Amino acid sequence: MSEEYVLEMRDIVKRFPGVVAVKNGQLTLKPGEVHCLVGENGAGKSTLMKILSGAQPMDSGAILLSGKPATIHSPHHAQQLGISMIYQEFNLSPYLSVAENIYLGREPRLGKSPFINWSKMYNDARSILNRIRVNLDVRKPVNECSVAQQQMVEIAKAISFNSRIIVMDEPSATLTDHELDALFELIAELKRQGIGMIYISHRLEEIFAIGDRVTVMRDGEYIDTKPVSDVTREDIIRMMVGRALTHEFPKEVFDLGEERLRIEGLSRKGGFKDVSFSLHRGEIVGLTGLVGAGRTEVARAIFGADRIDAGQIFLDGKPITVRSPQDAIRQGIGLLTEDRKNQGLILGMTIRENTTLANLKSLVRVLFVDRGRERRITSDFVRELQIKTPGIEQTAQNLSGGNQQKVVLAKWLFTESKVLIFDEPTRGIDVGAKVEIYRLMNDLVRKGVCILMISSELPEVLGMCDRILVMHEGHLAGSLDRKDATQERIMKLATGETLASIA
Amino acid sequence: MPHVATATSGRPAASTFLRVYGFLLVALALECAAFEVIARYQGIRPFLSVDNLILILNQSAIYGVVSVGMTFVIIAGGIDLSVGSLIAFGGVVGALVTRALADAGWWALGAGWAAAIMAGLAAGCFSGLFITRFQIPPFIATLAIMSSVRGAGYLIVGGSPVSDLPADYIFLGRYNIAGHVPVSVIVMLVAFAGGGILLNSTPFGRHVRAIGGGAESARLSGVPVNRVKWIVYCMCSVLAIVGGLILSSKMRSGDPTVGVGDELQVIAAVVVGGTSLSGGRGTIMGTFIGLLIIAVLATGLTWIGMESFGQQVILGIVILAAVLMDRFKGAA
Amino acid sequence: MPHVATATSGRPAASTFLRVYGFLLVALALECAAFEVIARYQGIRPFLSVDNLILILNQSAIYGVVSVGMTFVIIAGGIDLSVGSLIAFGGVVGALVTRALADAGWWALGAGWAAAIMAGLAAGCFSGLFITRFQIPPFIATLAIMSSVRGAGYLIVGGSPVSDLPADYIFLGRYNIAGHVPVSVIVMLVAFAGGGILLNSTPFGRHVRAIGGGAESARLSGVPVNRVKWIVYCMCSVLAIVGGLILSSKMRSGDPTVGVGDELQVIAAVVVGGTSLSGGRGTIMGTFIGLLIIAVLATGLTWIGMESFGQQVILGIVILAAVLMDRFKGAA
Amino acid sequence: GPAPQPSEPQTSQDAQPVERQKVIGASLLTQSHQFYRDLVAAMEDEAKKHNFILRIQYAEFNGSKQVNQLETFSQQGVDAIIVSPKDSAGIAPAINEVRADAIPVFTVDIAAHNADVVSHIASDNVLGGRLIGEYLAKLLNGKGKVAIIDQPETASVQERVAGFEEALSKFPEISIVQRAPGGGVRDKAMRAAQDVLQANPDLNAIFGINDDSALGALAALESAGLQDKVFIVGYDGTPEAREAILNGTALKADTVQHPTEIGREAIQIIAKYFAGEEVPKIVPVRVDIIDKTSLEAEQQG
Ligand SMILES: Nc1ncnc2c1ncn2[C@@H]1O[C@H](COP(=O)(O)OP(=O)(O)OP(=O)(O)O)[C@@H](O)[C@H]1O
Ligand SMILES: Nc1ncnc2c1ncn2[C@@H]1O[C@H](COP(=O)(O)OP(=O)(O)OP(=O)(O)O)[C@@H](O)[C@H]1O
Ligand SMILES: [Mg+2]
Ligand SMILES: [Mg+2]
Repeated sequence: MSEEYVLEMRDIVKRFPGVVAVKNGQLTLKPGEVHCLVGENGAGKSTLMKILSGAQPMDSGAILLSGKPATIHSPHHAQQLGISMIYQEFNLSPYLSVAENIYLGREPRLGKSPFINWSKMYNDARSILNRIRVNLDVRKPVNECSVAQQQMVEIAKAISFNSRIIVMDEPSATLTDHELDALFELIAELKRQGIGMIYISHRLEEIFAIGDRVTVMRDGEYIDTKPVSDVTREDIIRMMVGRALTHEFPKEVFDLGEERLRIEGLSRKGGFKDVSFSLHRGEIVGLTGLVGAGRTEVARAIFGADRIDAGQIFLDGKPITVRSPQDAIRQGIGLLTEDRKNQGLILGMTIRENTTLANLKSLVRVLFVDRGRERRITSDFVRELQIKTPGIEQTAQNLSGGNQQKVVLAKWLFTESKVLIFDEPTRGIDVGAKVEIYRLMNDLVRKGVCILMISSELPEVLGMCDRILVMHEGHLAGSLDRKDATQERIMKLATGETLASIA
Repeated sequence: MPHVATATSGRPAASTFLRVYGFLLVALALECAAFEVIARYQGIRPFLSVDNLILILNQSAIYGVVSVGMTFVIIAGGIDLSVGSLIAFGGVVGALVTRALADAGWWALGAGWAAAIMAGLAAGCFSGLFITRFQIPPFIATLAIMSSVRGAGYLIVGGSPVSDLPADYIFLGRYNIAGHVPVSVIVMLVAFAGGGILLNSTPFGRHVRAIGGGAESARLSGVPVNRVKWIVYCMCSVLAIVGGLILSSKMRSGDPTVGVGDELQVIAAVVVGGTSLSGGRGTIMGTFIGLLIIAVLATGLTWIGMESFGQQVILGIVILAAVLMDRFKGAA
Repeated sequence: MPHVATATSGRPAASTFLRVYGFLLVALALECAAFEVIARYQGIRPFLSVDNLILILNQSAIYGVVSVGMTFVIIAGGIDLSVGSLIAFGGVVGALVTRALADAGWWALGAGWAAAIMAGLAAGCFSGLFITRFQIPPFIATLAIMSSVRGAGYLIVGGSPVSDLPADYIFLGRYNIAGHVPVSVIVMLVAFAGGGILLNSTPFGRHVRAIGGGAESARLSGVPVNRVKWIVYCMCSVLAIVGGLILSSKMRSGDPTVGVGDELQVIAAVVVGGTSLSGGRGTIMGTFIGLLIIAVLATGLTWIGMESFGQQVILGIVILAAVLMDRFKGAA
Repeated sequence: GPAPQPSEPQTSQDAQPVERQKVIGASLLTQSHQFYRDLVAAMEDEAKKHNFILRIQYAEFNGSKQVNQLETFSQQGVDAIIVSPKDSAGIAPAINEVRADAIPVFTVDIAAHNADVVSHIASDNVLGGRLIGEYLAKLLNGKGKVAIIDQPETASVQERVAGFEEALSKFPEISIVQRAPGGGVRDKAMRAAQDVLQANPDLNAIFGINDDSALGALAALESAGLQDKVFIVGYDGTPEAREAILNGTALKADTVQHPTEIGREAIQIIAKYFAGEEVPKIVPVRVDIIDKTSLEAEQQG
């Protein structure tokens, strides 16, 4: 009957204590098809895929592989059945090398001996990386790789299985255009080989670039499946959010106030050199560049998370020294980090505790934390940011990726900083919520906060920033005003051309 | 794991209390009932009595005081193996100083306590220094301190216990207030109450849990990670010293050989009480119940005449059983 | 931390060897030099000699065998506190069974070994069961096993050592091959070589590291996490039993009181050797050097006549110093 | 017996014509008991008189550490070894190996089984246990309930307890109701005694197998306010225990060994051995009972 499908998931239900993550999951996949799965944060996409990969058991429903019912016991079993998965959160072993990670659990052996065939492993790994056009030392330990490199290792690992079905849960979230191109070429090639792919992304333009069909989920419910050629971006957004979005970038322009933050000659060995810029009241400044250009490092240095070797930071015209994040926060500087799992959240703590962590001081009444006020404030944030959760006492661990990001955001909003540095603030956030975040940024700017936004998503940078700084290999390649900035110009600066040459 | 969430979030309401600690309380009750039944069957004195309760509390005072500090250390993601040695060291220093100033009456006692606490602070500072500044894992840093402090305790007294202490010296360990309530029990209860409030209601407590849950995230949220760790180890060391003062007061002697292996007993009490060894989660109340589970076991087994070898076997089994029961909480 | 990288990924080349282990080797050399100088100053026999090297290897054989297993456990992100008790238990079981079958000559010895190893497997299975199936933290699961096994060891012999063993019984502990090389040293070197190959060159070794680096990631990559953990704990328990057999053979007696606190010594050797207590990183070679650092210390301090309290202080300081030196590796 | 010729393993390297000082290595049970501290002090005094060098190590109740210490002494080429074994049987192979290198071995306080020991210098623990048992029986007028604060994992303690039980077995109206483990250290002994007292309100006496156990029990009695109802007898006669006995506390009597004599005797025997004299296999040292009367007499005298 359904011979044409390599995979059918029918009526999948998955409950967690307090939440029904998937109420009615439906998905079909044809060989050689790229099936996009979209939906708001917490819609149940990752959960549905984790069920497919055997990482989590389902409560009810049916999975058919090539028309035959299958029960998937474990990730290992899923791999044997020809399903491989790139998880939203990385699943790499930090102290193993790239090659060891790719072949973890199925190391090639020397003949029938119990020993690993190292040369085969390294060669195979190298050829897989070549196939996805990644130039990476296969002996390098993964914890020394950049985030983007780690993402590429995940991809290499997934395709090395020669699976019939490959699931990619937001693979593009940590990639810049260069890697993304390589990924898309790879996907095209896999298509030609008849491999079915499920592709989850919040960047809707990607759907139109590579997708064949698109399935939309909302609040754990299956909404609809359509051929990509039959829908528009607005259609998808309407299905996801339940209404139309008028402005994706609700940029408000305010009058430029006095200078808030000025950086002069900031340098850090091995990271960046001689970086100078300033931020004013009432503006959002973008900081962009290729992966590894040193944007994150600059942000960490300003925030006192890393030591600086030279340079001076001025706040409201006065020179300041920032020795630690604590110092920075006290003086009114906040940093929303790009790695929410290890640097943004305390995963075992509740939403409430995470939200107030950076500004507990303000809740203290005679030595003690005023818990009533804490609850009220957190509830307000949950409502305002539309964090999808059964309550403010939910542990951060149990939230969907996007909702976790919103909690981090709430934490920094609560600090009432003068300067906020956002490192990839909308990574993994759905379109609807993104707009909310942009609105919040507007509100902040209106109140006199100035924002430095590091982002690899050029549309976002172009859409929201008053000024755009571009970094290239550890130094500032140039600054573009909102009105002069184009995607092309930014890319030129980011790849090493000078401001003069593009003017 | 919704229970965990609740367990970590401050003072739970009455019903939450039962949900969080219910299984531990059941374990404790089962244990008491078992000893009562065996005692009746053997025809010896019944096990359950007010006197016996006070005895058990009294006997757990030392471990109790120390376990409050250990709970903080473990929630902060660390461990402190030096407490057994510090128990001995505290007693030795307290006794030595008190004896040296014996003519000064109560002042001597105060000076002894102060000196011992200073020594504890010093030890805690060393732990803190190695763990924060030099990034040595707590297990190994406190293991080294355990070894050194034990040796130092012997060395300063030349191996023999410090006796000839003034009569007042027994104040902490043997004095009863209102005729019935031992000072040591009061000290323990104060430590538990103070620890509970500190952990649940102050920014410091929140910071401790944040560090245990993820030190890097905590640091980037402006938590003074190193300072908090430092304080936690100092606190634990000082409480171990207080435990040592109680013990030496009970024995009216500062003996450098006591407390060997006590660190494991204390850690067991904390973990049986539901605190996670991987940090971030745990409660002071749980530690109190865990402490009682282990104290009742020790007294009960002697009560029914079990000899030492059997006691060790049963201690192991009860630790496992209690931790296992606590696991079911999640399922219930 | 680039050094760690190399230390963890396969067999390092000669120059890498020095970079990875250089600081540990320097620490070891410094230590030997210090004892040699002191010995000369005291006018006693020189410390550095081939005979003494063999003596030190011989004296470290027991900890050495156990530390191989402990290295696996720690790299897999766990800890095993039961090894000290298992050292005693292995000796007791081996001695009991050998004595019971004493008429059978060498067969008796074999049966004793087999029985002891079976007992070790059983203990390892218990650890594995509690840690994997019931998700009890290794620290507490093995603490419980430590207590129970210690008690059980006493119980089966009624507290007194098993003596009157056949003369062959000293084979493992006191027999020399080719007149000079002790069997126990050979057993240790085989354990280290086997452990090194297993950790560096087999899929199993990769899996152990992967689990220590992140158990959930490893599981999602298809690593049979529970099975690997199970094997690791069984391995460690069995090696502890082998250590116990060597010890009881040295003493021609199965004594249930031996090995108290040895778990900490073994863990110290592993950590001094650069293995991270948070799992994922470590080497067998490092453990070997760490073991020697601690063994040379013990023998050296006895050699120069330091008494036991001072030894404890110095042990603590050396552990810290060695771990600290290893830290500099990253900076160099 | 073996040739009483001391070994000279270093003569070939030692070119000095003057007679080399003899080195004696001693591996004792523990540094933390007063008994051994007294023993060592006496050994050191006596060694000085004979111009011996004494190298002292302590096993701290660790049998395998003790074996290592013996092996290290042997490797160092000491002229004689003194040992007080943790494990009487388990030390034998090490002693025999040392003997094979022609180093004489002497045991003090605790004997080694099946080992080639030149001479054993000790007090009789069974006798000591019997004496204190008899004393206690008299104190109880032949009837009552007795508990032992025990440390069954130590061999010498097993001997004491055996002697003690043997003495009490002659009194049918005295029963031993409990043997609680106190580890021979004061904190654990106190805890054990508290439990025993609570479980046996009609207890009449406690035997602490060493003075740490007895003093721990005393602390328990005093905090329970039972010091007038229950007797304690102990073992060793440490200064603290003597003071407690003199002060009329519940601790009534102790078996005293004479560590000073044992230590002196041990060195003298070794000196004789070095001189080529015949030495006895066993050198018994007296044990006594002390109580308030005897201590007061001692103070007067
Ligand atoms: N382990 C868990 N325990 C409890 N609730 C969970 C758990 N995992 C997920 N959830 C909940 O299930 C719902 C679906 O989460 P899921 O991760 O599938 O969302 P998603 O569609 O992938 O969102 P995103 O786009 O943000 O990644 C969310 O409400 C989340 O809070
Ligand atoms: N954990 C790490 N270990 C080693 N090198 C790293 C690590 N993180 C980043 N790097 C390297 O440091 C350099 C600067 O990285 P940084 O993260 O500052 O760049 P970025 O411009 O913020 O890029 P991204 O888009 O990845 O955030 C890069 O070469 C990167 O590969
Ligand atoms: Mg998701
Ligand atoms: Mg970055």
